[in-house]
Amino acid sequence: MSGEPLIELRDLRYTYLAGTPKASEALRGVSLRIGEGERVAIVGPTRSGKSTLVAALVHLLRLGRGQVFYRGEDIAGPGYDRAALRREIGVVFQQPETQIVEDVVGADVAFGPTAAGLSAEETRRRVRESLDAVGLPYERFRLRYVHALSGGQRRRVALAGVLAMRTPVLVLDEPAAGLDPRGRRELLGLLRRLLSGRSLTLIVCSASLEGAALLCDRAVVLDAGRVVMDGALREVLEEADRLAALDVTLPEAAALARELRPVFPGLPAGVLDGEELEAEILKRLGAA
Amino acid sequence: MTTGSGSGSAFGLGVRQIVVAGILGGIAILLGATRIGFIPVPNLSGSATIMHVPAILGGALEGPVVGLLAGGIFGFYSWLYAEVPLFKDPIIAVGPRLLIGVVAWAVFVLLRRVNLDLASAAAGVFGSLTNTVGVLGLGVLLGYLPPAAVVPIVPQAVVEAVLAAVVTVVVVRGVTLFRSGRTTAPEVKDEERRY
Amino acid sequence: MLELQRNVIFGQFVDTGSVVHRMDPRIKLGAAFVLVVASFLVDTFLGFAILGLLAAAIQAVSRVPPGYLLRGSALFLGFLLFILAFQVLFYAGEVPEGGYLWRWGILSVSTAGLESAAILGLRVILLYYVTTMLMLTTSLVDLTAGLEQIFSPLQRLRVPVNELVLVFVIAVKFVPIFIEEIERLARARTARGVPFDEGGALTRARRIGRLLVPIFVGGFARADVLTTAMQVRCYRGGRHRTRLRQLAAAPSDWAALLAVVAWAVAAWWVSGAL
Amino acid sequence: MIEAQNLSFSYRTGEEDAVHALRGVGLRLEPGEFVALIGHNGSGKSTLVRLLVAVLHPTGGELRVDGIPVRPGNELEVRRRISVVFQNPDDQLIMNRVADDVAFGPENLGLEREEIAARVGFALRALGLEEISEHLVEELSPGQKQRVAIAGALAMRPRFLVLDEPTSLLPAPVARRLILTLRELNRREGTGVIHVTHSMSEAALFDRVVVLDGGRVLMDGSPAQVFRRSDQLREAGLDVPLAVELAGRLRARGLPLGDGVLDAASLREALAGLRGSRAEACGP
Repeated sequence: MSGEPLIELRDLRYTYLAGTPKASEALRGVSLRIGEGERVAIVGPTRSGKSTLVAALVHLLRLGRGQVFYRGEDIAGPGYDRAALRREIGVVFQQPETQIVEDVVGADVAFGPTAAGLSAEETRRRVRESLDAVGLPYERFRLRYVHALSGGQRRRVALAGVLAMRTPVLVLDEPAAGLDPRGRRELLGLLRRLLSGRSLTLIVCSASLEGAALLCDRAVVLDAGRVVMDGALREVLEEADRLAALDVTLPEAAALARELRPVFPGLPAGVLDGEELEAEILKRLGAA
Repeated sequence: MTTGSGSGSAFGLGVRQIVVAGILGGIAILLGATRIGFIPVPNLSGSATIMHVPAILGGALEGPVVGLLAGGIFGFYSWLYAEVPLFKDPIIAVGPRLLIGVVAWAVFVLLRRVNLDLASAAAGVFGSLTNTVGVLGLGVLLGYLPPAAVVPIVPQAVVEAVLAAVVTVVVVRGVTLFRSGRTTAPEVKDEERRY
Repeated sequence: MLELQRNVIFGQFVDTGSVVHRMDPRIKLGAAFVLVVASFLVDTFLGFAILGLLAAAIQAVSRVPPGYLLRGSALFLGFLLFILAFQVLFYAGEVPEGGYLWRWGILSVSTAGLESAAILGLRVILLYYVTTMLMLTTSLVDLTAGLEQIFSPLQRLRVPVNELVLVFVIAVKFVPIFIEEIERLARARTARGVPFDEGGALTRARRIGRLLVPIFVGGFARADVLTTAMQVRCYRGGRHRTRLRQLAAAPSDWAALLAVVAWAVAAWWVSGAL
Repeated sequence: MIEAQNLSFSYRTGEEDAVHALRGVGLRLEPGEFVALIGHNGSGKSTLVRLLVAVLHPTGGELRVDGIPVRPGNELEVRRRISVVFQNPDDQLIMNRVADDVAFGPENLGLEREEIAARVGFALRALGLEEISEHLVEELSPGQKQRVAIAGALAMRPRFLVLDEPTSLLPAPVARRLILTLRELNRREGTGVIHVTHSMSEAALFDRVVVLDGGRVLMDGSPAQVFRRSDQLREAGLDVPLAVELAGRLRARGLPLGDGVLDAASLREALAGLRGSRAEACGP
C-alpha cells in the first residue's frame, strides 16, 4: 500500500445499546487501512463486529470513539456530505430484501441513479447494463416483480442496484449465505467476472472464508470486536487451527489440508483449490 | 398451504388466526416500543400514532377475529406501558381497541369490490376514528376529560386518520401484490420511464 | 442512530430478587386487580393517603430504585398535568357560593374543581404505579403464565383462554425478531438514500408504510411456517393441553394478597364513611 | 417405518399451471436409520418433508408411516411418529423460555406432568441444553435456537426426526457439531433421523444418502456409492465433497487409494496407509 489509504478506520469503538442493561461492545478498537483497489475479506464468527463495521463505514451509526476516513476526510466531520459518501461506497447487505425499495426489478435498479439526478436515458442505460451484468437479462427481468423472484435472483437485483451507482467501493455482506451449492457457485462466478475487468475496491464480510477466498487477496479476522489477524489471504489461511477455533468456515481445500496435516506435517493450509492441494500431496508422497 | 385441523374461517379461532393476530399484535408493540409508530406532527402532543394500523390491517386482510385480537394486544400493551394517563384505565385502553379491526373489516369488505385503494383508505380512516372516538368518548364518559377537552384533540384525530389511511393503502397494496402471485408488472408507457 | 432497541421499554423487568419479584404472578395480578378496583372506588384524600402508604411499602420491599421508576414517567406526568389543567378550567360540577378563585367565560378555577382534579390525578397516578410496578417486578413469561392460570377455569365455559394467552405469547416472541429486522431494513434503506425518519409527516407515513410492507409480508409468511410448526407439534387448541409449569403460591403470598385486600377495603371504607 | 410407493404431489393439481413437485418417489426407511436427503432447491425435498408430517397429502401414490397411510384424518397419528424441524428456528419456536418451548409438543398430547417433565429433561440433555433451560429464547445464538427447536421435536419421542435444512443458516463448524449430536442420539436412542441438506460434506456423515432431483429419487445408497457418481451429482446441481474428488484425482494418478474415501478422516487414513507402505517399500 503506498501513499494515503482510500479508507482508514482509526480505533473504532462502538457499544450497542450503550447505557442500557443490554449493552454489548460490538467494536473494541478496530484500526484498519484499505488501499485503493484492494480486495479485503473481513471474517469472523457471528457477533464479532462485522456488520457494525459495515454500518460504520457508511456512517449508519454514531461511533462511541474512533474515526472513519474516506479519501482522507473524516466522514463524521461537520459538513461532510454523507449522501455523496453513499454514492461512493455501495453496500450489498446480507438480506437483499432489506435494501430493495421498489416492487419492480427495473424500478429498483433505477432508484439510485434517479435519486442521484441522472437523466432518464442514462438511468435506463445503467439499468440495462447492471441487470445484464448480474445475469438477469434486461428485457426479461426489468418488469418482473421482486417478490416473485428466487432468493438468489433477489440478491442479484440488490447487487444490480448497487452496480448501477458505479461506486468505486463495493461492500458485500455475506454474499453467498443461505444459497444452495449451485446458486453459490453461480453467484461467486458472476462476482469474479464482474471484478476481473474493474479496478473496484472490494470488501467482503462473512463468517465463511469459502466464498471470500475466491474474491479477495487479503483477509482481516475479527473476534469479539477486535482485529486478531490481518494479512495476505494465504498467510491467514495457514493459521487454519486458529480460524477453526473461531468457528470461521474455511475454504474446503484449506479445511481438508488442515485435516490431512497429521499425515503430512507442514502441509500448507493456504491452498485455495483442490488442484493446489493435489500438487502438494503428490509432492510429499513423491518425497516419501 | 396449511391443511388439517384449525385453519378455520374468518370468524373462527383457528391456529392460523392465533398466529396472525399474535404477529400483528407484535408489530403494534414494535411500533410503540421503538417509537417508529409515532410520526412527528406539529400539534399539541407533538406526534401522531399509527400503532393501531396492524389492527386495521388484521381486520381488512384476515377478518374480524384477527382484527379484534390484534386490537386487543395493542390495547393490553398500551394499558401496561402507556404514558398517556387516559390509557391507565384498562377499560379505555382495551375497550375501543377491540373494535378497530372489526370496523376496519366491515368497511373494507363493503368497499373492496369498488376499489382496493378506496377500501384500504376507508378502513384506515374508520378504523382510526373508531380508536379516537372510542377513547375520547369513554374518557369523557368516565370523567377523565371535560367535554371541552375534546376540541383541541380533533386535529390530532384527523391527522391520525389520514396517516392510517396512507399506511394502510401502502401495506394492503404490497401484501395484495405479494399474494396475487403475479410475476410481471404492466409495461410503463411513459417517455420518461427509467427502466 | 438506528438503534431502535434503545427506546424499547417493553418487558423491562428489573430483577432485584426481592420478595415481590419471587411472588406467584397470579397473586401479583390479583393484587394489581384489587388496587385498580380500589382506585376507582376511593374518592377522598384520606383514602388515597392510605393507599399511598401501601404503595410506599411495596416500593420499599421490592427494592426497585425509585429513580428508575421516575425516570420513565416524565412524559406521563406532563400529560397528566395537561389533563388536570383542563379538568380545573372546565370544571362543570356544582361550585358552592364563593368557591370561585377566578372566572372568565366558561373557564374557571374553583376549589371544587381543584379538588376533583386532584382526586383524579391521584387515581391515575395510582393506576400508573400499579401497572408499572407489576411490569418492573414480573417478567413477561411469568405474567402470561399467571394470566393463563388465573383464567383457566373459564376454559370450561368455552372461553378460549389458552388461545388468547397464546396470541400474546406470540406477539411478545416476535417483538425482538421484528426489531432486529426493522433495524436492518432501516439501515439498508438509509444506505440507499431512503432514510425513514426525515421529511414531512405524509412523506414519513409513506416511507414508514413502505418500510412496514416487508415486515407485514414477511410476517404473514412467518405466520404460515409457525402455523405449520404448531400443527406438526400436535397443537389442537387449548382444550387438549396439559401444562408442565405449575405455579405455586406460598402461604406468605396468600397472606400478602390478603393484606392488600384488607388495606384496600380499609381505604375504601374510610373514604365512604367520612 | 416409512414407505413411499410411487408417491406424487403437485401444487394446484388439475390446473394449467400445476407444479409437479414429486413424480413417483419410491422409498423405504427402516426404524433407526440415519439418512441424509439431498437435492438442490426445487428438487422436491421440502415437499417430501411436508408430506411426511401430513402438512400436505399425496396427490398420487401412497405414503405410509408405521403402516398408517398419510391422508386427511390421520394427521395426529402421523405427527406422533414423525417430528419435523424447519430451517429457521425463529419461525417455529413458540414459547419464550427454553424449557417451555420444549414442553409445548408433549403438552399438546395431553400427557401427565411427570411424563412431560421426563421428556423435556431427556430432550434438553440430549442436545446439551440443561444449563440454559430457563433462559429466554431471544437471548440465544442461532445455533442454540436450532438446538432448542430440535429438542422440542425430540420431546415428542418420535420414531423419526426430520430436519429440513436446519444447518443452512449456521457456520460449518457449528453445523458439524450439531450433526455429531444427532449421530450420538441416533446410536443411543435408536431415533431415526432424516436430515435434509444441500451440503455434501454433511451428507458424508450419514449412513445412507438419498438424492432427489426433479421430484424423483436420483440415487439412494451409502455415501460411498453415491459419491462415486460425481458427474451425475454435478449435473443435479450438487457438489462432491472435496475429499472424495481429491481421492478420485489421486487414483487417476495411479495411487491405489481404494473406494472407501468419504471425507477428510477416511482420506487421511487412506493416505497414511499409502505413505506407510511406501515408506516400507523404500525402507532399508
